[in-house]
Amino acid sequence: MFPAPRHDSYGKPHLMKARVTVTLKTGILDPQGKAIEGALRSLGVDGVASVRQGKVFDIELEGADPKKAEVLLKEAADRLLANTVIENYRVEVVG
Amino acid sequence: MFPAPRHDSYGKPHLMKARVTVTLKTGILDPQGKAIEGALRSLGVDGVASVRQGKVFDIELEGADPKKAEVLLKEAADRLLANTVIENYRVEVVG
Amino acid sequence: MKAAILVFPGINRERDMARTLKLVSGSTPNMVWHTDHELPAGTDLVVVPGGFSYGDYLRCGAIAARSPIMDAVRAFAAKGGLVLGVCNGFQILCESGLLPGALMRNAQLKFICRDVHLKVERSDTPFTRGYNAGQVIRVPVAHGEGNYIADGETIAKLEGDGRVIFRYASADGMIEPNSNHNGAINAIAGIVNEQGNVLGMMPHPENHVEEAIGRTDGRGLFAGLTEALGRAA
Amino acid sequence: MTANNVKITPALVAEHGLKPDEYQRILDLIGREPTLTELGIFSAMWNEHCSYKSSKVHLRGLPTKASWVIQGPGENAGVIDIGDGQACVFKMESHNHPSYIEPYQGAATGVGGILRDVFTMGARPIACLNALSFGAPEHPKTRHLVSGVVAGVGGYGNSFGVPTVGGSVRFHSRYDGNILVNAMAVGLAETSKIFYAAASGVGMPIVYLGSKTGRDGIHGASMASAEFDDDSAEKRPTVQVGDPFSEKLLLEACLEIMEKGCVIAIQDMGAAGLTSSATEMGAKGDLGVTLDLDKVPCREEGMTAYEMMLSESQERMLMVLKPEKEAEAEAIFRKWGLDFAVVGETTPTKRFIVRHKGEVMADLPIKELGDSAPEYKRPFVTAQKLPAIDAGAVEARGSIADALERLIATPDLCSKRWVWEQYDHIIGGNTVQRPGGDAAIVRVEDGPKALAMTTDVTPRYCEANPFEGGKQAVAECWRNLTAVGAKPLAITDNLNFGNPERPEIMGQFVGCVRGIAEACKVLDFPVVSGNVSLYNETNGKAILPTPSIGGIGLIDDFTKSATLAFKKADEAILVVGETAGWLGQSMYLREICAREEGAPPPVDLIEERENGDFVRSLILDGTATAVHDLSDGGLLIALAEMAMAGSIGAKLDAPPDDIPAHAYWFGEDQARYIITVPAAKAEAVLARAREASVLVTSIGVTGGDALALDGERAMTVANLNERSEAWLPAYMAGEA
Ligand SMILES: Nc1ncnc2c1ncn2[C@@H]1O[C@H](COP(=O)(O)OP(=O)(O)O)[C@@H](O)[C@H]1O
Ligand SMILES: [Mg+2]
Repeated sequence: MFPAPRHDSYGKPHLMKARVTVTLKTGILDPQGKAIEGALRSLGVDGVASVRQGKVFDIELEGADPKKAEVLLKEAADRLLANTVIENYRVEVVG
Repeated sequence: MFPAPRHDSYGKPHLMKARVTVTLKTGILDPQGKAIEGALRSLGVDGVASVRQGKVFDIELEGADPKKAEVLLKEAADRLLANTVIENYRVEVVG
Repeated sequence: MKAAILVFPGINRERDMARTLKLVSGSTPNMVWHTDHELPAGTDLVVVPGGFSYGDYLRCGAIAARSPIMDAVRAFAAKGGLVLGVCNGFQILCESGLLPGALMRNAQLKFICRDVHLKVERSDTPFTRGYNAGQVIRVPVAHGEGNYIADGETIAKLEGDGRVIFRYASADGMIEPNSNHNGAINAIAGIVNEQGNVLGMMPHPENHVEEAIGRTDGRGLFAGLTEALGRAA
Repeated sequence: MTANNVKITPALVAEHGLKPDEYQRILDLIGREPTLTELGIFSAMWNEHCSYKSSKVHLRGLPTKASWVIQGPGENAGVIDIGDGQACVFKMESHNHPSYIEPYQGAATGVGGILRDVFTMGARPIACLNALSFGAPEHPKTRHLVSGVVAGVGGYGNSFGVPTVGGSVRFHSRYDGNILVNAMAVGLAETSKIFYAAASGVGMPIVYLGSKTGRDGIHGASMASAEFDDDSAEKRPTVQVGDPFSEKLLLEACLEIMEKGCVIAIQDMGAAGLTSSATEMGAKGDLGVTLDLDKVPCREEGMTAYEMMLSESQERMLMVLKPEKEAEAEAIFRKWGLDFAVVGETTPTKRFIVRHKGEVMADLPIKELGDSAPEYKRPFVTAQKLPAIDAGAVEARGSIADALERLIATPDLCSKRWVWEQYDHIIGGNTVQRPGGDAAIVRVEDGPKALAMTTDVTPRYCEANPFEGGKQAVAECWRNLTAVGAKPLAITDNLNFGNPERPEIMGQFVGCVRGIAEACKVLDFPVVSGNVSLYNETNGKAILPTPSIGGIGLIDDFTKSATLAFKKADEAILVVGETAGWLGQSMYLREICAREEGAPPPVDLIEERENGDFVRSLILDGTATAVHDLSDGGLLIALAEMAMAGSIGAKLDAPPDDIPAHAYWFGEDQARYIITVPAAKAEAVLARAREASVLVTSIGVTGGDALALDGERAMTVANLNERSEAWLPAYMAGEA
């Protein structure tokens, strides 16, 4: 189904770590967040005004150029990780 | 299904923002991450060595004491947001 | 009818769909693998069936929507070819941009499998000519993420253009919250694209085509398509 | 450093769950101290789960043969002949402990495991069922466990694409710390294309298929000890996570290579993963096996031989391939995106040899690994028989109407719609009878043949009298299949008990198994597969003995099957079987009188058979218009269920004078059914019954919108329905 990875990722000297965070756009209803809000209240966790749920992707990348990595990750987010109809994303290269 | 919020959250003066990030523990299989890895490769997004998927919860809290908020969020994470058998979490109060 | 059923890894209602198409139209559909770049020659109906393509990982339908075969489907649709997406198929069509909007977690956050009633809003489409406008049909749903949403503008356009084809309703055709099991905006269960040749719907008409197995309310859709394509040919 | 040559201390042996005499057995068998990997292998093979060391001697007493049995216990699943060259392959298995630790993943991987057992044999799964036992509703963990387990069962089956058509759910405080998750899978194969685990031929490639190996489910006690690794965090026993997507691909790939004739033998990797699958294939084929662990696809870095041999990563298979088909098979697996690696070969030596990084990590006699496992005749005591409770001495509490309205809303008797609506029960387009009836019916391909299936057991009966309870579980299963018009063919049994080292628990086990054996013999209903789950107890408090029975029946023409819904007004309601008013261990006694007491109803197997055969004949000739078997809650509960299903009420005659009303309406006498027949046929049916020496009594007529009893307020069907449907959703929402 998927082509095999081009290289074995183990033992690579330069694996950069990055995180893509995907969140729902404002105004888009979030049934999960809503339900969690309610559940927290039922559990007696007080003071929660609102909850919105999103996703994070922790990604290891080959190479050592953070600039390049960012371009790559934006591409990944645009093309797959986020549904830009309803979601925003943010890319961070952590090191 | 859930009790209604105690107060209307809009117009409150002190809504703190916080983020709880929940990620899978090392060694726990992440079928989602695996599928995404493969999909990125098929799309020709090069250089991705591994992907692990997690969740973020963006939470608004009443009150103005970050210490208290942190305690509250830890409780929320332990009791509901994270499944501590397979997941780790991290709490940040952003302001 | 010369139907092509797309097969993605993890799809699981392709057999149900194939059996129904054969039963109602009499002709055996082609099963088309996701890595193919072309549809079989002469295809006049593309069906994106239900299931869990790629395990529904990431987002339902997201990974399948980016398969090679979907380029061929886009081209086919652009030329006016008929495309039907059911359940995961609907999700795939939204993710691939062939239909607007998105399908979120059910409002109750649970997977729900049960019979629901649908109000057929229009009968003047190739997909619904087997029904009367306003008719109520009973078909099953089986999904965890069927809660249709889109931005206000899109919804207004869908409604204004009469592109909402099916709505969750009560047995007597009332649109009311108790019958909207997944919380979809305006109780939307199925929509068409602007040209009217691409239909996406969450319920499974293909599972209600035999009296012996339950009911036959889903048959109208496939009978209508058979007739439409028969005439066109 | 290789972790293999660790000094084997008594503490390490104990951590592996091996008793000193069991370790001695190992020393005698191999004539030297085992390596660490070998110790791990023995612990995996000789634990209760894999070796059946406490139960084996008793399981031998189960009848396992019949002319229609193709494969009895001993393979991945049982196989029965259903005619026309078709076979039904099925088994039930528990995933109790993992589901308590992590309900969603525990239940999900339980379903995944049992599906694998079925398609390993060459069958395409056509249905799943499950039997779930939870703690008391008020226990603080129960809601969370119900929610997770149900979502997990659904999550796996729905995604894999098999309809989950039946099962059972119960609540009792005795499951508070030990829930039971029993999953059953049913598949369809051609009788000429069944695949088995026995390898054949020397020098044949052994192929690893499916997902990669990780450190999932490696128990090995608190193996974190720095003795063999500093990185203790990485050794933490981890929970298995299910990947239904990969399993669906594995199914399609396996069926494809079987179809292409590539396979000599195949075995799924379940409990004890690579260890038990490899040794089983070799041992059953009288061959040795050599594995080269360097070839095993791993998900994590630096996995040791010990870890690889004990990993319980899901969605994996081991296969012996026809060498000339290797390339073809590999291409098929690659097409499905799955791992495919030749990891070993068969040898003539009857040794099990494991190599890793150029070293021999284990070298053991392959047959003895399984065959020489300890076998215990554990001491057992038979509990004293409880006295039968005289119905006349049980005071009625409140009116009959009050009792019915309460009973219908109790956790055990209420509607389980909240559960089964989370399961896709229609995928496949063959579900003739959905959940909610006596047995589910799934059409075989395009019909008209169909299979009926159900799971049953009444744990409170088993505890009160294990032998009668064992009989009853089988009888009720047989009755449920009969009630839809099926001919019951065979069962799978999943025996869940407490600690077998306690003689009273062993007594329950032995009693239940003997009861099951007795019922299977008389009803001609052999056991073809099963599973034993012991040690279901916490702090000396054991679960109720719970031998879940999964049964399969055959229907020649599914259009002639019966359902329990009342069909029309003015039909005659008949009870088949004798109503004496047995209240001991009844739901009425427990729920209305708060007494869990007395002997359970005795089961007369001959009567079961005669009454059931009579009912089936009325279904098959089209006389019976609705059929329901009688079980928990007795006559009035069953009538209410028929009324609710059909939205039609009934007018019921007064009970006979010699039975107290509450005992008549709620007694749980066995071997009974309710049927309806058109009024005009009632006399003829009664005459037929007399001729067949079957007791049939007319008790009323259908019609109206309520159950109407003399001297009671009317119980409207709508109200009963509302009460029955309300409890579980309200409870799960935190409102009940
Ligand atoms: N209670 C039982 N009754 C009959 N057969 C049983 C029982 N328990 C286990 N078996 C049989 O013993 C064999 C081993 O069972 P098990 O270890 O659960 O298989 P697997 O390793 O395939 O999961 C199977 O063939 C099974 O059918
Ligand atoms: Mg097995």
